[in-house]
Amino acid sequence: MIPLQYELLLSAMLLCIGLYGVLARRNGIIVLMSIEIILNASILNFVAFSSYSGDASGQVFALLGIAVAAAEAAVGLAVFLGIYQTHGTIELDKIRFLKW
Amino acid sequence: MIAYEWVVWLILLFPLAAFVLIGVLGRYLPEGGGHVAVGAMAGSFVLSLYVFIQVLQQGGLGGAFTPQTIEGFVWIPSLLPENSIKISLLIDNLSALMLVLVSFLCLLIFIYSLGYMHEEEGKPRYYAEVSLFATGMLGTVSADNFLQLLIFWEIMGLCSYLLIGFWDRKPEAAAAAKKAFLVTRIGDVLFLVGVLVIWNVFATLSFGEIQRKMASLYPGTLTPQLLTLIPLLLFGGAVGKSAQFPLHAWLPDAMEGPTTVSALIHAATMVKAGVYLTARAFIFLVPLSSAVEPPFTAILVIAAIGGFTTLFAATMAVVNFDIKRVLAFSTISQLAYMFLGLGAGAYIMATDVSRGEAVDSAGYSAALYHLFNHAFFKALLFLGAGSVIHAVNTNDMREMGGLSKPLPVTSKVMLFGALALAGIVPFSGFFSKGEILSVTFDAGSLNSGFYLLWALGVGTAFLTAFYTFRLWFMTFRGEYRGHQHPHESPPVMTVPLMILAGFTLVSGLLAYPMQGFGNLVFFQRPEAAFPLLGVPFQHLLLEGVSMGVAVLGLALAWAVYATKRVPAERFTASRGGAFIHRMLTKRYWIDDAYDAFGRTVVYGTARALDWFDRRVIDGIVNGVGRAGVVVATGTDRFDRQVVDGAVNAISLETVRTSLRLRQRQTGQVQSYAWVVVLGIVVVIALMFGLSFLQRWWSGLGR
Amino acid sequence: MDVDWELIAFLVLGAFEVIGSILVVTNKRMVRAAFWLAMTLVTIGAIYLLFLSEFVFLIQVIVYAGAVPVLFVFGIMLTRRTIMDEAGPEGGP
Amino acid sequence: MSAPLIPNLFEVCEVLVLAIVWVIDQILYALAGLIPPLTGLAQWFDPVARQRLGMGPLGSELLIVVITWLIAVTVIVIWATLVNLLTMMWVERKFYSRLQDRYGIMISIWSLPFWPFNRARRPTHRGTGYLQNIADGVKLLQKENITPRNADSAMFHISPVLIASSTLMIFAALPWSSGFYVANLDLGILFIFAAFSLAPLGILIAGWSANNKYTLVGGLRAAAMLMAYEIPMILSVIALVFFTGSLNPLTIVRQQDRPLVSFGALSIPAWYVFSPQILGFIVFSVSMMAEMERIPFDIPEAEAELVEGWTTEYSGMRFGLVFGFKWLRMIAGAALIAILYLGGWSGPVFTTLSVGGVPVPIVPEEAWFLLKIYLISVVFIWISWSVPRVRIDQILNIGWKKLIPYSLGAIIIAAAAIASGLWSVG
Repeated sequence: MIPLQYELLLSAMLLCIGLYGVLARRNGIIVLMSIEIILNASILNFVAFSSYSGDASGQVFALLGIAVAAAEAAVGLAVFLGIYQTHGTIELDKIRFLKW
Repeated sequence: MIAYEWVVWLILLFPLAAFVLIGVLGRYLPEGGGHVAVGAMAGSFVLSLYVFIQVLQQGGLGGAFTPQTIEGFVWIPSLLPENSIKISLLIDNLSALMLVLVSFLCLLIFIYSLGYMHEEEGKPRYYAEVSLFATGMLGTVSADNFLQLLIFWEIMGLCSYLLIGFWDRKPEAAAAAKKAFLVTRIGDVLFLVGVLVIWNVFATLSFGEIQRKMASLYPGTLTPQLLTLIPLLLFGGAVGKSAQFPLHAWLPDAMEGPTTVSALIHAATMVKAGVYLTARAFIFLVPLSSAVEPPFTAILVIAAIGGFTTLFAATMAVVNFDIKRVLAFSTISQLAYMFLGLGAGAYIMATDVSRGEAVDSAGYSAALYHLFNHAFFKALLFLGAGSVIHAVNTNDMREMGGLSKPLPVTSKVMLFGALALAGIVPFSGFFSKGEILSVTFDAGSLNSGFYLLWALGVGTAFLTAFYTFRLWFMTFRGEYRGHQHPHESPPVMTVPLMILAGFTLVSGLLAYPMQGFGNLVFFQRPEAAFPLLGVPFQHLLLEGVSMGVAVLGLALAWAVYATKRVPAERFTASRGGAFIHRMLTKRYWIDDAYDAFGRTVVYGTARALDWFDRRVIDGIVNGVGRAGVVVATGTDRFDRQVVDGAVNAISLETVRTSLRLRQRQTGQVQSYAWVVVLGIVVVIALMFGLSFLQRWWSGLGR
Repeated sequence: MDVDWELIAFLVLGAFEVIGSILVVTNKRMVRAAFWLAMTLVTIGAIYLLFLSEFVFLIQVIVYAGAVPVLFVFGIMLTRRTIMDEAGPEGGP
Repeated sequence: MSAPLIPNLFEVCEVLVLAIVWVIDQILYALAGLIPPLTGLAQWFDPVARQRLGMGPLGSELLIVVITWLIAVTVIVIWATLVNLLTMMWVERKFYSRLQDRYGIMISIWSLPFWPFNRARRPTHRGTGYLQNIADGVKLLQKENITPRNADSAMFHISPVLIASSTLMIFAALPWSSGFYVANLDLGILFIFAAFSLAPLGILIAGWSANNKYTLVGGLRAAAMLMAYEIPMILSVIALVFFTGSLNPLTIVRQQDRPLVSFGALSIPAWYVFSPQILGFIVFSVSMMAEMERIPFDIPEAEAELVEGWTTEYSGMRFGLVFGFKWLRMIAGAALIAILYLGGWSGPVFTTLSVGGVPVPIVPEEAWFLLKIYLISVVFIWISWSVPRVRIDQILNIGWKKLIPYSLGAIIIAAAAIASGLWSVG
C-alpha cells in the first residue's frame, strides 16, 4: 500500500502547479487546463481516501468530479470562444471588461 | 331523479370543448373545425334528448318531475354554507325542454353552416364563436341561479357582438355589432341591478331557494315595492335581449352578420333567452303562497310592452324590402306575442293565487309553446332566406322574384315557414298564437285593458300574414328581377331545411300526444286539456277570428304582390298613406331619435363637463402651481447655495477617493485570483498560528 | 529482496505527473500543452489503478484522453488566426 | 454450444514456451559440456533438475510468465494484423472492384519474379490478388519518410504511434472466442471504448502538427465527427448494460447463447439484436461506421476537397500505418457489434473430432466469430461503396440531433423493458 502522505504530497504538488498556471499564465485556455489539473488533484484525493477507508462513495464522488470537470471544460471553452469572437483575443490581461 | 348526473355537465362541456379546440387548433382542422362543432353539438343534442326523455318518463304525462339541482362546486364560499354561491345546474321540465330545443336547432344550424360558410374566410373564428354561443345558451337555460344565468347571458352577449360583426371589414357590420352590444347592455345593467337586489333581499340567488323564502320574507324584507321592482328589473334585461319596444333597435341591424348567425340569434339562442328569463321570473310574478300580494303592476307592464311591441314591429315589417330585416321585425313581433302571453297568463295565475283558487297556467304554457314553435319556423325562415341569399347574392327583395323555379326546395320549405308564421291551420304558429290570443282575451275579464291588447294582437295577426306572404310572393313569384344565375343550395343546406319544415308541421300537433303543452313546461300545475279539445265555444271562436284575419292578410298579400291586381302604390298615393309609409320606413324615427339623443344630450353634457374641467378646475390647479413656483424659487436658492455646497464637497471628496480606489479594480481575473489565493494563505496561516498558540498556551498552563 | 513495486510505480507515475503538469503550465506551444495535459491526466488515471479503482481509471481515460484534450485542441485551433501561429504575448501559442 | 479451438490461449502459449525452453535447454546442456559455468543456468531451466533441487515448477517463474504473456500478445497481434488485416483489405479491394465491374487487384504468388514455373508467360492478371497488399506494404517500406518543413516534428511523429498503439490496445481486451483471448477483464467493453477514444486526439494532433491547411481541416473534422459519434455509441452500450448487467464480453456472449424462441429444430437465438435493443443496435452500427471513417462518414479525408485529409503529409510506412489501421479498427468494430448484439462466437455445433483424446470442434467458435465479423464488414464495405459522402454539417446533425436522441430512447426502452419485466436476462 502506498503511504497516504505520498499521495497527499503528490496531490498538493499538482494543486500548486495548477494554481501557478491559473495565476501566472495569460492565455485563457492554458488557465482552463490548469484548472483541470487542480480538479484532478482533488479527484486523486477522493480516490485515495476511498481506497484507504474501503468506502466506495469516494469513487462515486470521483466520477462526479470527472463529469463536472468535463462539463466545466466545455463551458469554459465556449466562454473563451465567445470572448474571442467579440474581443479578438483570449489573453486574459487584454480582457478588461470586468474593470470598474 | 336523473340517472348519470354528469351527463348534464357534458351537455355544456361538449360545445365548450369544441370552442377551445377550434379556437386553438381551428386553422389546422378541415372546414375550419366545422365538423368538430357539429360533432360536439350532436353530442350535446343526444345527451339533452336523453335528459329530456328521463324527465318525461319520471314526470309522466300530467305528473310533475321534481326539479333537480345537479350540484357542482362552491364558487364563492360564504360563512353560512347555504349562502355560498354554487355553480350547479337545474333540471326541470322547462330547462330540459329548452336544452333539447336549443341543442337541436344549433345542431341543424351548424350543419347548415357547413354549406353556407363553406367559402368564407375565418371559418375557425366563426365555428369557435358559435360553439361558445351555444355554450352560453345551454348554460343560460340550465343555470341554477341568477348569477350563473347572468354569466352565461353575458357570454351570449359577447358572442352576439363577435358574430354580428363577423365580417369586420364591413363598417356597417362593425357598427351593427357595436349597436347590438351597447343596446343590450342597457338591459343587462338592469338585469345586473335586479340580481343585486335579489341578493340583497333573499341572500341567495338560487331559484328554488328564492321560491321557498318568498313567503317568509314578505312583507318584511321583501316589501311590495321591491316585489314589483325585481321582476321589472329582470324584465328590463329580457327587453334588451329580446329586443322589445324601447330597446328593439339593435335587432334589425344585427342582420349584418351571416344569415346563420341571424338564425342562431332569432331561433334558438339570444332572443329566446329573454323569454326564458321572464318565464323564470314567474317565481316573483306568481308567488306560491296566497299571503303574498302578486305584483300586478309589473305583470301589466310586461303585458303592455308585449302587446304594444307586437303591432309596432309588425307595422315596420310591412314596408321593408330587406328579406332578413322583414324576418327580424317579425321576430320582434312574435317575441312580443310571447311576452303578451306571459303577461296575460301571469295576470290570470296571480289573480288565482291571490284569490286562493287553483292556478290556471294556460298563458305560461301558451307563451312557451309559441317559443317552441317559433324556434322551428323562424330557424326555417332564416335558413331559407340564407339559401335564397346564397343563390342571388343580395338581401333586397326587389332584386328577387320568380325564384321558386330555380330554388324548388327552398321555395317549398319557405312556404311551410310562412304558413306557420302567418298562423294557418295546421301549421304550428296557428295553435300557439291562437292560444296566446285566447288567454289574453280571457284576461280581459279580469282587467279590461287586456281587451285592447287582444285587439292589437289580432291586428298583428293580420299584418303578420300580410308581410309574410309579401315576402314569399316577392321572392318566389313573378319575374326574376336580379342579375345573378340562381341555383339550389347543396344538400348539406337543404336537408336541415327539410327537417325543419317537417317540424313546422309536427311541432304544432305535438301538444296532442302530450295532452297539452303545459305538461311539457309545467309551472305550478299540469294543464287540464288542450284548448281545441273540450274547451268553451268562445275559445274556438277566438281561434277562428285570429285564423280569419290571417287568411285576410294572406289574401291581401296575394292580391297586391302575386297577382298585382291591387298595385302597391295605391297605399302611398294619399298624403296620409305617404306619411305613414315614410314613418314606417324610418322606423318611427326611433333610431334617429336615439342618435339625436346621443348627439345632443350625451355629447352636450360631455362638452359642458370638458369646459368645466378646462376652465375652472385647470384654472385652480394652475393658480396653485404658480404659487408653488414662487415658493420653490426661494427654496431653490437656499438649496443650491447652502445644501448643495455641503453635498458637493462630500461627493467631490468621495469621487476623488473612489477614483484612486478603482485603480485596484483592474478587470483582470488573475489579479482577483491572486487576492483569493493570498486570502487562503492567510487563513491557513491563521489556523496554524492559532493552533500553535493554543498548544503553546496549554504548554504554559502545564 | 522484497521490492515494493507499487511504491516504485507510484513514484515513477508521480514524477511523470509533476513533470507533465509543469510542462502543461509552462509550455509556450499550446497544442503541446494539451498533449501533455492528456498524458498527465492519463497517468493520474494509472495512479487510480494503483488504488484498485479500475472503473474510475477507464472513465478517466475515456474522458481525459478522448474528450477533454480534443476539446482543448479544438478551442486552441478556433482561437488562432492562422495555422501554427507562433506569435503570442508570451512568445508562442 | 460450440467449443473454442483454443481452450486457453495462455496455456497454449505456455506449452509453446516450455517447448522452446526445452530446446534451448538442450542446447545449453550441450554448450555446458564446453563451458562448465553454464550448467547452473541449464539446470535452472530443466524441470527435472528443478524438482531435484527443490525449486517450484518452471511455469511459475516470473520470467517464463512474462515471456508467455509476450508470446500470447504476439499471437493475438499477428492474428489480428497479419491474418485478418491483410484479408480484410483484400476482401474490400476485391469486393469494391467487383461492385465497380472490374477485376481489381491481381498480384498473386505466381506473379512474383521468383516464381519458378512458366516464367516467360507469368499470368499477372489472373491471380487472386492476395499478395497485392503485401506488395503495397513493401513499397511503402521502401519509401522515404518525409517530415514537412515547419511541422511540429515531435507531435507529427507521435500521433501515428498513438493511433496505432491505441488500436492494438483494443485487441488486448477483445476476445475471439471463449478461450482465444489475452485478458479476461470485467470491464473489457469499457476498456475497448477507452482505447477507441484515444484515437481522436492522435488524429487531431496529426492534423495540426503537419502544418498544412488540408490536414488541419481534416483533423478538425475528424475530431468533431468522432466526438459526435462516440457519445451515441457509448450511450447505446449503456442501454445494453441494462440488459447484460456486465461489461465483460465473455459474460455478454454467454447471455446470448441460448434460444429465444424455438420452432422445433430451428430456434431464434437470444441475441440482443432480437430484443428491444434493436434501436441501440442501429445507433451503435451507424456510430461505429462513423468511428471507422468509412465512406458516408469519410469527410475527414474527403479526397475531392482535402487531398487525403489528416493523412496528407504522411509518407512511407507511416502513411501505411495510419492508413492500414483503419481496417484494424473496422475489424475491432465489427467484432464489438458481433459480441454486443449478434451473439459473438455462439453458433450451432455440428460435431467434434477427437484428436489424440483432445476434442476438436469441426466448426469451432473462432470460425463462427470470424464469419460474423466478415459478414458485418462486408455489409459495411457494401454500404460505403454504394452511397455518396455526406457533408460535415449533415454528419454533425445526424450525430447530435438524431443518434443521441435515439440512443437516449434506446436507454429508456431498455429501462422500461427491464422494469416492466417483459424481458428477462438469461
